[in-house]
Amino acid sequence: MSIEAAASSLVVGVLLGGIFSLTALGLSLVLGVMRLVNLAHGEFLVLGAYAGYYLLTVTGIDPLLGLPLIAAAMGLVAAPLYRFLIQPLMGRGVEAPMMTMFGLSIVLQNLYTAAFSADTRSIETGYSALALNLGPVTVGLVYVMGFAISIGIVGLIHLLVSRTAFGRDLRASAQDAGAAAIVGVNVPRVQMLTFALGAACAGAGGTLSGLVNSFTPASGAAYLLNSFAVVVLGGLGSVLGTLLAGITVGILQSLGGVLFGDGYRDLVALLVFLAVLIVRPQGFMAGRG
Amino acid sequence: MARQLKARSAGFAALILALALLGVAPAVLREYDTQILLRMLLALVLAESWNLLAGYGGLVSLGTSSAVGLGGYVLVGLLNHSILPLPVVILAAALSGAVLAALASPGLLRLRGLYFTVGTLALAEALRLVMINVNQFGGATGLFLNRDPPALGALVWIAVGLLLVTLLVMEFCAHSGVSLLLRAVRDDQDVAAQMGVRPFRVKLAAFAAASALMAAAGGLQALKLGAIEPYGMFGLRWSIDTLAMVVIGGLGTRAGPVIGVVLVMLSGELLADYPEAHLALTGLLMMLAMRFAPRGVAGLLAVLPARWRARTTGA
Amino acid sequence: MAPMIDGGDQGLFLDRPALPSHALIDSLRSNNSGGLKMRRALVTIGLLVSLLLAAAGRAEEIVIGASLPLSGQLASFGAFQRWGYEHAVAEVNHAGGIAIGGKFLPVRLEIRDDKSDANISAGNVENLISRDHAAALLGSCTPALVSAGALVAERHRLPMVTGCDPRRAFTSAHPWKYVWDVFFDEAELAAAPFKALADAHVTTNRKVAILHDNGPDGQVVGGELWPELARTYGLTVVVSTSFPVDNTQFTSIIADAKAKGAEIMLVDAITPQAVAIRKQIATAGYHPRVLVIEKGAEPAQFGGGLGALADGVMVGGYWDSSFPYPGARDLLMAYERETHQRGSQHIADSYAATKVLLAALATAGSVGGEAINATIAKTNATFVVGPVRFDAQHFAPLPIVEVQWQQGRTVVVWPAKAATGKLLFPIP
Amino acid sequence: MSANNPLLATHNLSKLYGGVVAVDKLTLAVPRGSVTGIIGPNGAGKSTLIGLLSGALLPSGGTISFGGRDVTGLATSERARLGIGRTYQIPRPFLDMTVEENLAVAQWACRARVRGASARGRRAELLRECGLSDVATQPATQLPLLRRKRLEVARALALEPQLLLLDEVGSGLIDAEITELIALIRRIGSWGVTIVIVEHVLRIVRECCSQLLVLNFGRQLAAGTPVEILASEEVATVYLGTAHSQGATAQAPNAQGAARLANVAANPDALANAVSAREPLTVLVAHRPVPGAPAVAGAPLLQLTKVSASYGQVRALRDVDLEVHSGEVLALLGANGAGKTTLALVISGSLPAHGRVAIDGIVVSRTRPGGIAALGIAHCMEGRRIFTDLTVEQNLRVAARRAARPEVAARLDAVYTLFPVLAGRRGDPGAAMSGGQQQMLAIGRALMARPRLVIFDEISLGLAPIIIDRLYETLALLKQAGLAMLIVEQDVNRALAIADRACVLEHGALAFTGAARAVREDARLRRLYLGEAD
Repeated sequence: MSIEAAASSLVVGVLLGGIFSLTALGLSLVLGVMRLVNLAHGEFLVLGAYAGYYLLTVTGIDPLLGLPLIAAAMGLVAAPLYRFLIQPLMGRGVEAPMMTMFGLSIVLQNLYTAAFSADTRSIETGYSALALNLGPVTVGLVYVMGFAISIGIVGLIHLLVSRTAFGRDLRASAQDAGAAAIVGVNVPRVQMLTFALGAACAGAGGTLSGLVNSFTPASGAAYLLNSFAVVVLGGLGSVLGTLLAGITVGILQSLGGVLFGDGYRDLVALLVFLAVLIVRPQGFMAGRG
Repeated sequence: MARQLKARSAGFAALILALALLGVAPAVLREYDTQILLRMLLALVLAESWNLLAGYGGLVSLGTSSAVGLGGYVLVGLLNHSILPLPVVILAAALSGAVLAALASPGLLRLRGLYFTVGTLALAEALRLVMINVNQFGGATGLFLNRDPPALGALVWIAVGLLLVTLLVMEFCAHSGVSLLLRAVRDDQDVAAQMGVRPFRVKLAAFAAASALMAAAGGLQALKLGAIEPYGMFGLRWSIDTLAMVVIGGLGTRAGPVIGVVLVMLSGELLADYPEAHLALTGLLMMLAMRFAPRGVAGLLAVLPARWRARTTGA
Repeated sequence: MAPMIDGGDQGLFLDRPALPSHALIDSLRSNNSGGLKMRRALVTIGLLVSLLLAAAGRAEEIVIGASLPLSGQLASFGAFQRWGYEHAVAEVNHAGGIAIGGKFLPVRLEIRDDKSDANISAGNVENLISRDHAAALLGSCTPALVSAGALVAERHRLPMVTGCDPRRAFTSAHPWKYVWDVFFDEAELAAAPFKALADAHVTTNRKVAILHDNGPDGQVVGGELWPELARTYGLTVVVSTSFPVDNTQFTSIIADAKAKGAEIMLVDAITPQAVAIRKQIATAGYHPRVLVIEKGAEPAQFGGGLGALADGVMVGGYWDSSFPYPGARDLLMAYERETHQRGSQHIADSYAATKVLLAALATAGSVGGEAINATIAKTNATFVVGPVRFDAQHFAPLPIVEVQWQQGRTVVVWPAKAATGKLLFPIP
Repeated sequence: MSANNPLLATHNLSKLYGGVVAVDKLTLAVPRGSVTGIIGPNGAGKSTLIGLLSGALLPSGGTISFGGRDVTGLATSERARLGIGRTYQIPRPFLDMTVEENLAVAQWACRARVRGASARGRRAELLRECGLSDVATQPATQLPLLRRKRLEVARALALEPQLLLLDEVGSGLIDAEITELIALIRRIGSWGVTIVIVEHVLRIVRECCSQLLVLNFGRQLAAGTPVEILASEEVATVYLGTAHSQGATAQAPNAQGAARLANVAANPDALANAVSAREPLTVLVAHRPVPGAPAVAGAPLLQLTKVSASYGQVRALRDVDLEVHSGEVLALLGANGAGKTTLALVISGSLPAHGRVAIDGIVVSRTRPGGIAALGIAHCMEGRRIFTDLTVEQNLRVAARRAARPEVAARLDAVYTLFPVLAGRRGDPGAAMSGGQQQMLAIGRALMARPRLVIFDEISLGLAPIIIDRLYETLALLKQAGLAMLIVEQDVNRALAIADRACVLEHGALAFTGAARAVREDARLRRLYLGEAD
């Protein structure tokens, strides 16, 4: 494996890592604020990909321009879904909401197969095959755009969480829901909005993933595990932590690809995830609990 | 206590009778029904052992497929490359499941709740990717059994034998002291430790026993197919179907797995032409169970007669 | 005074350690009457299974069963095969059905989706035999799925004719007695691109990169045959790697091939991966002069998915409507008329396999498995894919041609006598 | 209290949570067969000590030896097998089992020592001893509180322990129940089991313990026989707060209160602090109901009629009537577990309750906590509960709901002048603050909502006396600015010094109420806290 080859695939790793941080952000927020494992997160990403695909094929709007539309639509769908499906279960321990999301992921996966057929799809735009030569490294234009947009959105969310009133309410509810309620924060509403925000991020992340590689109704499981690797590495609910972790996972994957062959990319990310999960078993739950 | 003992021995008798009935079935039933029966028996073994793990031990695992896949590969590998008789090979497949559980336990069993669940999912996916990538195990081509699989009737008898072992293990784990330790660790691990229970060992015992039974079932599935490959044997479908059946049937109840298997398999056959609809229905049933019947159909069956009697007698 | 609230739920602010999170499990109350419920449930199993499904009445018709990948990653192949099977059966029924015991019976085709999963393929064939009482079977697509279903047919001693499973992958799976395969030979397929390039006297830097999936045919073509052929044709293999059948990211391998300046790239992958590879070659700014993608580049979805990017990609073919065989052009015309989509060679091998099976049924004049099997063995006729004669290993080879995508269509570029267009070199 | 070979001995045992020292270099010895009581004010480290001894918590330093063997690092399950049993402050039975099965768990876990038939016999015996024979086959969840506590004891005994750790077994029980409990403890003692009792109900300690240890701030304050300890001045001050021991009742509260205010007046910088602080207070304290909110003319600011609530299995409040008028300061007193915190939670809306809770005459029993905060009732919670992830300023801003930007800025300045130390640490995260600073931040946060009434819940918990003095000076200023206050306080003297009226809770019911001065004189107060032997 020559130097240029290794360099280009590492750069691709970083760029993909940027997108991973956006796809994982939704899972991190929901886990951080509500201790809810959204096992349907993978299916939200796949829905984002299909949204981008059909937006382009039906209306011709470029997926990148359509991102805000997709994100908003996903948020609007997610809020009532949370309100009626998950909120009543929130008081009953951890298993009930988790299993419900698991059931939801099965239902969604099969709705996609029925609605969009099982064919492999990828979002094809004019620029999706263009390459950028930056010295020895050549990288797909669509990776760079995906990276830039992801970093932009993650930055926006970071500002929202750290600077705005809603951000304060969100972090207060995450850290001590009881005290936040007493101080006047409408905690159930904050949780619903956080879930919607997470779904919106998943929508945008899904569209970008659909742009950079192909997807099928069954891609949700792989996306979920990838997002989990990022969340566990990056720490619960911390936006910047998720960004750094996303890029790290991207680099690890391309390293795996370079050293062992592309077949081992996902395997490397999984093994890292298992290692971190086992080394810091209570690390994250207690860290924020 | 005597009354309970009598009830249990009657239970055993009925159990043996029912299993004998199932064993004889292939001779009586048409081939298609026997195939359904075999699939149900395998699914029941998986559901019972998962119920032991999650229902009684509180270890909600999404890693069923790793044990099933490993059992399948060990069985086919041994049958192809050794002269060991079938029963010994099935036992070896079961042991491989227990060994997998033991190897994974130092890491996984320290995790609690959600993190254990996600840990098992990641382990199953990692194992699947290894089996796909490593060509020594046949890579994506998989392995072919070098002999014709035994006749359907023989397979049913083996499955009945495996189910008997599973039910005995469950009966032991649900009614003896072991069940106390299991339920103590499930309800409140810290207090259990305070009572002298060693949580890690109890969880390891349940995890190893369940994985062994699942691996044996995986071996039987491989024996039935004659040809195995990683996508099928290590597919996530095993974990999802097993979990769905037990949750719909009744997590942590004795009758849950049986009811769940019958319900999901029957609806599967009725909706054979619309596979997506069947899976979506299973997912929906799971969500409804979680929301309205945490004890599943078994829980409802236990409660309904009482509630119905209450309503009719105006109590 | 209102009754005391049953303080079941804890207030929000207890400072003692939170109760364990297994509240769902807390709400479980297993009681000791489990043994009793257990007995009742087991008895119901015995009843239910026997009542299960009233045996489907044996209507007066011949049932042909087939399990095909209508969903999942092999869906593109499955769709064409289904059309091929249905078209052949429709033709026979239109002509009055098949004479069995003096009576003309219609043929009913029963197709089940195996979702590109070998386990389900085996299960489907079991159901087709025992529930739908199929008299004979047609195969699935790609070696893994075909083998799974064929093993079940073999065990039930029911004849099955299949395509979509190259010789070595087919014969190495099992010494077949009831399963017959009409497809090409990997050795010929592997050699075709080399011969085509040699005949076109193409000059390249003779550096070859080989990428193949680790499926049964990928291992044979990409893992064994291509490296040998490269040596015999004096080409140096600079990159040779395999990847899992469902891999999606190929940036590292492609970057390596580009860095080593391979001008010839040989790929063996199914359609989704073929599309991803071609796209990632473009986004890596890599311009090989020759790009051969076996198996995955053949169906119309490849061209449809990539548009102009597909141009110049070569793929081995075993049929084209321009072939001088009876009904070849009409078959393609029928397909495009009915589906308004571009045809694929998979409509031909599936159609031919069905015709072979139905012809054997007609000559055997009976639905007995052994009789049909014996007549299939004696098949020796020309079908839409050319002459079909089964050898001792139950395999009927189809001739190989090299096809190339040009302006969104596939054109035969080799051998010269069958060519319908000129080889486009180097690829744009 | 030296004994030749104590069953249990600790040497310089300590436990730190971040900056907070829970147990500080504790050395104690528990002779074999003795019954040792451990008492001390809330937050003195009693529960932490039990956690360290039972193995649930790993010590930060020092050693623990049991029967001559070092068990400092030993896992909980191994200590249990050695013979250390414990009960939990809030009972934690195995919910999905019957009472008898709960006991069987310990027997099965330590199978080595107990055989089948004799195990069943032993269980029956233990159940009879603990008065649980009639509920043996009932699921544990259906037991009321006392029986759950008995189950905890029975379950620990099933281990055949040499040492039994009882963690506040008496809290929340009524007198009759306590008498039964004392009899049970005495019987267990007679079997030769060494017992360590951590307790607030001093009657249990007085009647059961052979030796007594008083903890304060994680350190050993005093040790000796119950009679010596309960009579000593030192212990009384720790319990009843500064200068409220037997001899000092003569001093008039006003004099005491006046002395403090005089100190404020005399001390120049305190005076400056006091004068300059008064102006901005008007920004932080509202007098009239929020404009537009419904109000019944003449109705008290806050009125509770026949309010009852329960909390887990504990019947925490029974038919409590309470009123707080605008600008009035009410002290809420009572022993630990009397229901003070529960009452605060009911008022601030985070705990459902029966009966009528009205603000300005309008019933609010069903309103969400946020809604009640909007009506001008702020709750400075027990344990401070500040948001450690947020900075000091962010903590304050969260509480300023729906206030216009200039209004928020004004309130911020007012809080920073009230607590200058917070101004310096504006950007620091909450986690990096000391206990006292966190308490100031919690009070500041409560004031940011410009409340009319603030519930101060145990603000002196675990703080050094000089810091508590400064906090109460601030409260005095807030009182002068017209803020109504409900002070829930362990330190009786401080609360009564600033309060207009006081009411005393006992076992969830209103024991007696009256003007602050009258309540101070009332002999019942001392009995309530120190519990004379009757």
